Amino acid sequence: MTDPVLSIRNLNIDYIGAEKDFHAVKDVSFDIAPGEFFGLAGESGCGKSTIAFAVSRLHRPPALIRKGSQILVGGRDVLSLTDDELRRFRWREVAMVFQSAMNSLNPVLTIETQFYDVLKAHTRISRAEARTRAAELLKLVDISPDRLSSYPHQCSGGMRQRIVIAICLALNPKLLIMDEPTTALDVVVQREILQRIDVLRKELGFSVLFITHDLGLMVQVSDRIGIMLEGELVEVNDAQTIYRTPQHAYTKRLWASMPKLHGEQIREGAQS
Amino acid sequence: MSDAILALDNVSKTFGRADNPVYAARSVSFGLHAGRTLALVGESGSGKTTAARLIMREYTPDEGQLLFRGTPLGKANAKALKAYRASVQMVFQDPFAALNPTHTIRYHLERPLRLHQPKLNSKERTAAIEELLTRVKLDPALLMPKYPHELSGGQRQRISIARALAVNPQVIVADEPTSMLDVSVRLGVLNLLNDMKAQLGLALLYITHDIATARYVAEDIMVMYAGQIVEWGDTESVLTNPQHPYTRLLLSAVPDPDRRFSDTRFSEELNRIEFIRRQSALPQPETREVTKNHFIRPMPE
Amino acid sequence: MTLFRQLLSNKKAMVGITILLIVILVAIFAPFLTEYSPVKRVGRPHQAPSWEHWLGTTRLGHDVFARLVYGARVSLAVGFGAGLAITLIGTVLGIIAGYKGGVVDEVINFFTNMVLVVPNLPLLLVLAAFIGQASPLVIAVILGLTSWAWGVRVTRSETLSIRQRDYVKSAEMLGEPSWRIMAFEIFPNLISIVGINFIGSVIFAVITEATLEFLGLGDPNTVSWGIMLYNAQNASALSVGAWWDLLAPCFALAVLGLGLALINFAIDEIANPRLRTGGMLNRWTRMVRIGEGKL
Amino acid sequence: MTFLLRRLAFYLAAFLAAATVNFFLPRLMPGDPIQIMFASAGSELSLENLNALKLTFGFIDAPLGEQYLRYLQSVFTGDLGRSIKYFPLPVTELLGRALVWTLGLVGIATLLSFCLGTFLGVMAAWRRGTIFDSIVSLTAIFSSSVPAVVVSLIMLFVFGYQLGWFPNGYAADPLLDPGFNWTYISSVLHHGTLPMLTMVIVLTGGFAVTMRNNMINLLGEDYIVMGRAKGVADSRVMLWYAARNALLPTVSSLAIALGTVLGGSLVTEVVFNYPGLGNTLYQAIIARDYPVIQGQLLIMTAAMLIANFVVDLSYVLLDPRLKKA
Amino acid sequence: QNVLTLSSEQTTTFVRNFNPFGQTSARYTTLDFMYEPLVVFNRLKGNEPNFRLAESYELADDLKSITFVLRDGLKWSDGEALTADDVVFTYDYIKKFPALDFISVSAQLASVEKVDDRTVKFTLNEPNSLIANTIVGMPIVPEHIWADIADPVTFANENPVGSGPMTEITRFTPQVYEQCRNPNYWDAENLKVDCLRMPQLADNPQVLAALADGTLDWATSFIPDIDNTFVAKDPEHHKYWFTPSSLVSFQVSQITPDENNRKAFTDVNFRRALSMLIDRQTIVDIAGYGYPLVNEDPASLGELYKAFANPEVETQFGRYGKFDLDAAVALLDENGYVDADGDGFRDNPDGTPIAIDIMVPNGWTDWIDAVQISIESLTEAGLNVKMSTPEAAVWTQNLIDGTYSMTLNALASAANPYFPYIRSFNPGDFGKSRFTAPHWENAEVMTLLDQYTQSKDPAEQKSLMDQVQLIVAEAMPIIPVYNSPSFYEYNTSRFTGWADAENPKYSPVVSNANPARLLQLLDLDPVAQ
Ligand SMILES: Nc1ncnc2c1ncn2[C@@H]1O[C@H](COP(=O)(O)OP(=O)(O)OP(=O)(O)O)[C@@H](O)[C@H]1O
Ligand SMILES: Nc1ncnc2c1ncn2[C@@H]1O[C@H](COP(=O)(O)OP(=O)(O)OP(=O)(O)O)[C@@H](O)[C@H]1O
Ligand SMILES: [Mg+2]
Ligand SMILES: [Mg+2]
Repeated sequence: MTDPVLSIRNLNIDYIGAEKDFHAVKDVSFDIAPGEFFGLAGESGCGKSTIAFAVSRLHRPPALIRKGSQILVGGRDVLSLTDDELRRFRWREVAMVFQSAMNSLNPVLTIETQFYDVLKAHTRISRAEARTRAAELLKLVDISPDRLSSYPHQCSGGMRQRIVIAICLALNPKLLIMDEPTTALDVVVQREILQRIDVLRKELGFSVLFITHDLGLMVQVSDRIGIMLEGELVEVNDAQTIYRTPQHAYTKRLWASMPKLHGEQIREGAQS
Repeated sequence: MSDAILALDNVSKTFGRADNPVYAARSVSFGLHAGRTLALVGESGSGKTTAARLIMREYTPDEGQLLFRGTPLGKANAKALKAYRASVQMVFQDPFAALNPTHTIRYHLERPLRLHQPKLNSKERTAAIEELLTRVKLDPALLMPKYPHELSGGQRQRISIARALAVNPQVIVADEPTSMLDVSVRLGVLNLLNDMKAQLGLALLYITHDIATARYVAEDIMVMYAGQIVEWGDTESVLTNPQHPYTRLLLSAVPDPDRRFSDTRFSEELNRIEFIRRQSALPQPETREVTKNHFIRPMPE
Repeated sequence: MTLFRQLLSNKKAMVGITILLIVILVAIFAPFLTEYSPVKRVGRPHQAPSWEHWLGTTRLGHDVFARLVYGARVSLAVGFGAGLAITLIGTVLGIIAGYKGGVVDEVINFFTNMVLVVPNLPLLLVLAAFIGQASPLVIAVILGLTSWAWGVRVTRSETLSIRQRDYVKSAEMLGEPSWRIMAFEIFPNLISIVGINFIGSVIFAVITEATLEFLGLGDPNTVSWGIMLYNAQNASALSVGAWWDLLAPCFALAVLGLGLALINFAIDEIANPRLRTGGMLNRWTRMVRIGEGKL
Repeated sequence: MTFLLRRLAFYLAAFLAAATVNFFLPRLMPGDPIQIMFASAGSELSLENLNALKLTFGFIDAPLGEQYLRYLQSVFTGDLGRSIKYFPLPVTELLGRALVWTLGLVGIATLLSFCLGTFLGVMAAWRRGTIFDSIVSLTAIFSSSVPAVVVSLIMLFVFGYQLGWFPNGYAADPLLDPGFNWTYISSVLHHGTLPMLTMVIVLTGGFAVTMRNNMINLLGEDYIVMGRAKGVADSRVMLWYAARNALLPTVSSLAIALGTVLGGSLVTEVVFNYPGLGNTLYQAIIARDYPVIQGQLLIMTAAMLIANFVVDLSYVLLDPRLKKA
Repeated sequence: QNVLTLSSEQTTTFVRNFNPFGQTSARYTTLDFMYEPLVVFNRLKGNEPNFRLAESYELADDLKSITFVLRDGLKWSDGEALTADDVVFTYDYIKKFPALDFISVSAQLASVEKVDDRTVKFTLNEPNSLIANTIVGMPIVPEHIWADIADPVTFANENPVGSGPMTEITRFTPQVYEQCRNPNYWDAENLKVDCLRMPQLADNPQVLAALADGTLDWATSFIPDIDNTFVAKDPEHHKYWFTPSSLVSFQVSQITPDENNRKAFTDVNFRRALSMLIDRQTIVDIAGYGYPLVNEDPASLGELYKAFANPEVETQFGRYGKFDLDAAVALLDENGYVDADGDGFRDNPDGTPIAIDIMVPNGWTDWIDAVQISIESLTEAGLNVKMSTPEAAVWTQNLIDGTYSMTLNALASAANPYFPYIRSFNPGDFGKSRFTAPHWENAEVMTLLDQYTQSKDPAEQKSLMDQVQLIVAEAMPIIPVYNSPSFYEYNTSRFTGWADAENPKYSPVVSNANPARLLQLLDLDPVAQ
């Protein structure tokens, strides 16, 4: 097995409160192999986004990554990067699609500028070159290059989502984090986008950290899955294994409360 | 559909300006029957919520009418309208937004009782509130003095249901009632709705884009696309034997852990979406019965 | 009530409330704080601060401290009176406009915008001049009648968003009368906005009253901070070196303004959790410094 | 475009309404303007002479409706009558002279304090919770809550009287000939410093608080986090992702803030005896120079309307979402 | 070329208006300096005439006409001759445009005729021994300029052609203007000042600042604590001299609408008590910074008209003009003004309540201070008194109509006590002028005043005036408080020859209400630099 793209060890993250701290992530460890599609599932508030933010070190006070935590990306210790290294590290190594794509594009800048911002921050590139590159990237996600001069509000939700993905791919990152990227979309568009990611992943070879609470979707798309409960990672395993033979009681309960579309309907699920 | 408590009869609703109309409902007809659940599924923006609002009389139909117990509601008098209000209630999608953060749970349940059963004295009213809370499987003593933010999402949604029940309705419209809830509590709320339907003989309209849950709660299902109901009928029949191209597309897009993702069939389906979009704008042919209690409105060729 | 409890646990609010309370107490217990009458000559003109006259005397020989403590009554009364009127009008119109919509909204909105574009202080100045001998009551009334527009605007826009909430819809569906929806469903959710509007209006009223009086449009019979400023200015207090005459009311106004502004800022923080900084940031900084962790 | 047209229509209506109020205001108030004029002048004019004078000042004894129409006509032709106190100076010219000073003072002060306040607000929000933030917020709260009167009086006391660094009034040394020479300009600057400083102190706090709060509200937005995640330089995220968006609500409130600015400038001008519009209004009120008062209110309203329109325009320019709509 | 810097007018901007008829709008250096009077009467020297454009005048024995003779060789500043025609033209002109007649002189004249090129005869409607004082107040304008002016009321006269010493405008900006020598001035040899410079100064503090730093040579401005703020800056050159001028007095309306107040106000004993309750010295010291002159004369003439005073007044009624709280209380008690209804305030003898509202115009702060000080002693004596401060216009109207209860009022100083008396008590002016605010009528006083104007004999005049004083002092319709000062500050470092307390040759006040300022200008000599 090759070295993992992402390796998290003993990750502890607190939200510091006025009197008491809130332990949002408790001693989480897992790896993501190159080219792997890793799913992270769990109820809302269990700390999924907190982990995702930590990987790019995007947290703001009062979040605190406790000492002893370790995050390695491509073997590099993310937690010991200086500000400038960190800036260069972001996006080049780890790119991220946020919870709702509707809001992750700056409303007052054109799509082109938002591409240019990334490219200029990390490479020496002229405006014209950036434009060409942006057009190429847009083509990857099936959007006409005319859109470059549009503002975000002029694009539909699905389009924006794809634009964000295109921006993510601008620097060929090793890892793409997708934090519930499709919650606001309907199933058809969601399916379309995930399918495209899957294809691109195979083409370009990046790994994906996919966060969702839609378990069905997760099992369907992921190679491996981690299940989280109240800040702890309770079970990590191969997608099919975890689906067919769940080990942890919580995982079992999750499956039990998921109505099925085909075949045998579940009987009286778990009551809350 | 003579025994329908509530029915939409050929209702249309268009938004926007004349040069750029949005057809939110196009000749929509369906009926809600006592003790049965009707699921309404479809992509976002297809007009599901519009249908619910038409029922709640938040919108007035451009065409067609709303039938309550067989009589058109268009020109109904105030008394009939009040009766209608008391008979049709709604459960909202966002359990937090549905409850006023400044009032206690008790207040939320007390108001409908005061309005619709003004004769109750305060003791009777308290008893009624307790009964409602017990019915939605919550502990009255614990919850009555609490404020919404002190409750979990599932609990809040139960309060919404209790409030809807407080006026003794015959019809409940639930617009994506569980989409904001966690997976593990989702089922509890669905079960509760099912119980209420069975115990109280309610007619339930269940709006969702999660077809799996629709299958779980509904006897009948309608698939909506671009303001039109394109396929409807017995749930099992529609889901196992989808006829309309859009229904098929929808079904194949639903995440299903039993099917592998790299299934290429979906890509082919996807290619049809453009076609469907184009076709749906054309004048529509007549409906066709597929099997008993399973209809589609076929695409124009 | 919760708002109040939250206020008590906010440091800025505590300082603000303390200042306000002190001013209120001073106003109430004015006769016990000074032996002098605020309208009688009790010393020679422009005596510097001394043991006998803590803040010196005015040109007329009135005790500055006595006038200051009695003057607090007027400032507070006008501030809170006019603030109440401004808030009341603003809130009622704002909720009605936002909730009713349609023509009612158009009309209210038109007037609101109009009042907003007419410069307020110059208009007040002209009104006060035309009315003449504007007593604090008159000032409070014209303030109330001309300064509600801002309140309408914020209340309206907030109402517009609350109106869309499902709980308002469900109240409508239950058949609640619209006045009840406005009063019991919408209004309680506006408390913090109304609170900010109220305190803001009080600040505005206190400042404006003092300004109008300073400009000589007040009633000279009044004992108030604005009149004190006016008298001091007229007595050329600065050029004859009687700084206490002018600076005493200046500082009183500044302190009251600060107290109210702190309360306002705190309400803002309470209403909008994102703005809260509180103790957690201090703790956070400390923990980072001792190496407990990092971002 | 429709957005701007609608606003334009509103401004026209608002202006008409303001003009109407302006017309009726002095007519509803007690006292005869001419009488007042000469009462304060202490002269002993006979009634007949008074009436003759009244006519020359344009106080016509026509029915109210006719007076109103004539008034509107003259307003829209830009004729605001003649000042009584500074007879026979046309009101427009009198106000024109004052306007220069006010525009200079208010314009520069507003611009300065807007930039400074916005900058401080942005920095404070960005360094949320630091000592810098606490200092900025507290100072801002304080400065925005202290009346302009108090600030100007204290400035006058400290810098004008105690330290004697700046003159106590007026816009320039009256003995100098106005002109584009250094002596005159330095005199203008010297005289303008205190009023300017006062206004900047009074205004900056408000802008800073608004901007800080807007920024903080925005900092949690996904597009800002994404800006940071993209590895874009911090300064660019702060300015182009956060501040640029936070500016939008600030700009829309700027127009309303202008009312406060005008009020603040009025007081400041009076205290420092600065010959601007505010002081002119104040003098006119004291002398009951009705034509000037009326013209002044009208001009101030018009200025507010124009400012609002400019703000609307810039809002449309700043917010691409409004461009198409 | 020497320049005298003066400030006679406080304004925020200068407007180029030198219309001598424009009382409120013309620059204050227009009268006297540009348009020389026929005669300047010196009030400080018993109205001694200083002949200017006129070399003499002659009052007819029947007092029904007066003839002025102009000097020989008078010229307008543009070189045209100044003749009797110009005088006649001026009077015709103000008849044609009544708005120009700011001193209401036309009404008193039957006709104005040219006798010869240098002589003009004014025929009067009524005999009047004092008419010369009035006539000289009207400026004479050049016919060759003004005849063509269509609307003289609004005419700004930007480039004046005048007869006075300073007619040439050499510089004019809103901030400063300069006015220089008339090249054709008849009395040029007495004129040592070349130019006047008027900087724009907006208020007292600014004038003070300019005075203190030595910029101003001549000013008229209220200055607080003048010895410290001005004189101390340069004791050798910074000087001032305040002379008494207009009378400020308390007045009560004899026709006040409130019936109960009227009962008290029409009782002379009540008025005397009021007068004795006014602490004039404190008012002068505090409200007036010690500058005004206390006026305790029951006949209200005081220091200003000292030359005319009847000593009988002081011996008989003098005590009523002096502050004496105990005596006032005793007088009130004695006359039945006691608290009848137990509310703590004195009532009328018949038990009806008295409630006095002292009305002062809004913003007249020294008066407001004076009233507040008075209220203290009035209240102490048990009277129910408060103050109201309406708009000046409202106040004026109330005074004219007599619909106030009590007020402070001011009456401009004049050359002769006849003027304050006639202005205050003439029933013909009731309802027309605020000076008749008391609405006090006395037929005997009117007859005596009438005879006064018709007498040419100084002895007879004196006896008439003595009688009037006694009647007024006995009735006390007006409660004098003080004579306000005329402010006069000057700087001797650049010019000398100033009038002062040691040499009170005339009133040197530079305000436009004092024609004698012309005399002061002509007496100034530049200090050799
Ligand atoms: N700034 C913050 N301050 C304090 N607590 C926070 C903060 N941000 C998040 N939390 C808490 O941390 C926990 C984990 O939050 P996180 O956003 O990681 O959850 P999540 O699993 O992504 O949930 P979701 O599915 O709703 O996005 C939550 O309980 C949340 O309340
Ligand atoms: N008040 C309205 N004004 C204008 N257009 C509207 C209005 N309400 C709905 N629409 C439009 O009508 C269409 C149907 O909307 P509707 O809310 O019924 O969809 P939906 O199926 O409920 O979608 P979702 O699943 O997102 O809730 C949409 O295109 C929507 O934009
Ligand atoms: Mg999350
Ligand atoms: Mg009594």
